[in-house]
Amino acid sequence: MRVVVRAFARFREMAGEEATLELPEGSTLADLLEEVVSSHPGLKKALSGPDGPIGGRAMVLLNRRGADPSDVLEEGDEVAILPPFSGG
Amino acid sequence: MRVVVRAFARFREMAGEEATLELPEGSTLADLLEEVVSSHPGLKKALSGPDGPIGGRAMVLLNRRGADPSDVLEEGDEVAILPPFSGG
Amino acid sequence: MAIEITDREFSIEDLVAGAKRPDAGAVVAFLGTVRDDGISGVEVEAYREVAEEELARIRDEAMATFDLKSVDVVHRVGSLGVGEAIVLIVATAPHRQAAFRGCEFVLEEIKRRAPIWKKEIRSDGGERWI
Amino acid sequence: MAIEITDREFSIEDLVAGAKRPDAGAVVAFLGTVRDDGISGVEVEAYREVAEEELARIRDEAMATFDLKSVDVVHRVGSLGVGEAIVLIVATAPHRQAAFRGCEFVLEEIKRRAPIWKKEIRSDGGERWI
Repeated sequence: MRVVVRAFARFREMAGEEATLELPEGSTLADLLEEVVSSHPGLKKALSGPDGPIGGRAMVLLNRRGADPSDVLEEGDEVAILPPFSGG
Repeated sequence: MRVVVRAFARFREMAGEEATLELPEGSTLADLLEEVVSSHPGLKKALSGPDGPIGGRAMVLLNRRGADPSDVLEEGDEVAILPPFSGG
Repeated sequence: MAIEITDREFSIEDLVAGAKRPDAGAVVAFLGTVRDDGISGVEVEAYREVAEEELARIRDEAMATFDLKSVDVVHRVGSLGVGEAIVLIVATAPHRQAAFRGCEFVLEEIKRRAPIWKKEIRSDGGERWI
Repeated sequence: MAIEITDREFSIEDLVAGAKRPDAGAVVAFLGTVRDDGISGVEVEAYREVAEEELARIRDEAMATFDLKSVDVVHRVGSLGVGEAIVLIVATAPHRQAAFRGCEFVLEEIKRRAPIWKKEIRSDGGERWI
């Protein structure tokens, strides 16, 4: 299945604005993030928390909503990785 | 000597916008206010406090500054009587 | 920095543009308008000379108390219909908290200390000083 | 009530005029501008679809929490020079305290929750995400 990964701000500059990843059926959000980090090691520190691939200072959204590392992905999902906000 | 009395808002509607009063030399602000109140009894309640002719809800200014009932007036002084403010 | 009591309409855009400072990223504006409480409008009266002095003192106190870069106040006098502007206060500061606090301080002090009065004109023609 | 993320300039006057309500006498506007911290400007980026949803949620929360009659938010994206507007928030209420509190709430929540980012462009050409 194919999943779209979007990155913003400093993450966009590190990983590109958008990429389509081909993943095996049943892959979880954690699997996807591990693949992203292995391609872009610079993201590891920001994305990883003490317990795994989510929990760092970054926010990860799945289809524009909050998500859990164990969430199982589906064809066409959109995953977004967001550094801490600084708007306003 | 002549002293100008100005009144604003509801006091203006009761006593007129401006009047020039002729007073004996040595007259105090209290003397002037007693004269104003005797001509316009409707002002008595607003102007008078428990201790005399100033101290009610109204503010009295002498030459645009705070004043005391015992202040001695001089030729050309401007006394203003102001109801509680409601601007802004 | 303008302190003005006026019987004319004013431009919010112009006042905000004039209040911008390169070292101040936060602008807070308060606009008070005539609220429709079953009235057709208000009449605003001021002891103009004293009110202008007092507004300038309030501005100076706000500048000294908060970290503000500018304060502008325009207060209308005369007959105003429902929805029309009565007062505009614009405060600029490097930081948003100072701009909010400074703007609100100026408004509260104007209400407390500036010799300005409003009379409501009811739709049935009745009048009431407020 | 407008919620807008835009790469175009906007008119404060039009937004404030559109925010006026006959039953609301208090309008508080916050304007955030690019402050000169030795920079030539900022670039603003947003996850637009999510940011617009979040801004609308913040507006709805503000309306439910404070006694507000309207909330408008316009946030710029793209390249902005020193002094240019980044964000405008306009809150109207029957009473001034609600307008101040509501406007400030919306600003704080935008900073905390809206996926928007700023990059400072220094005068020497250096860049820094903030």
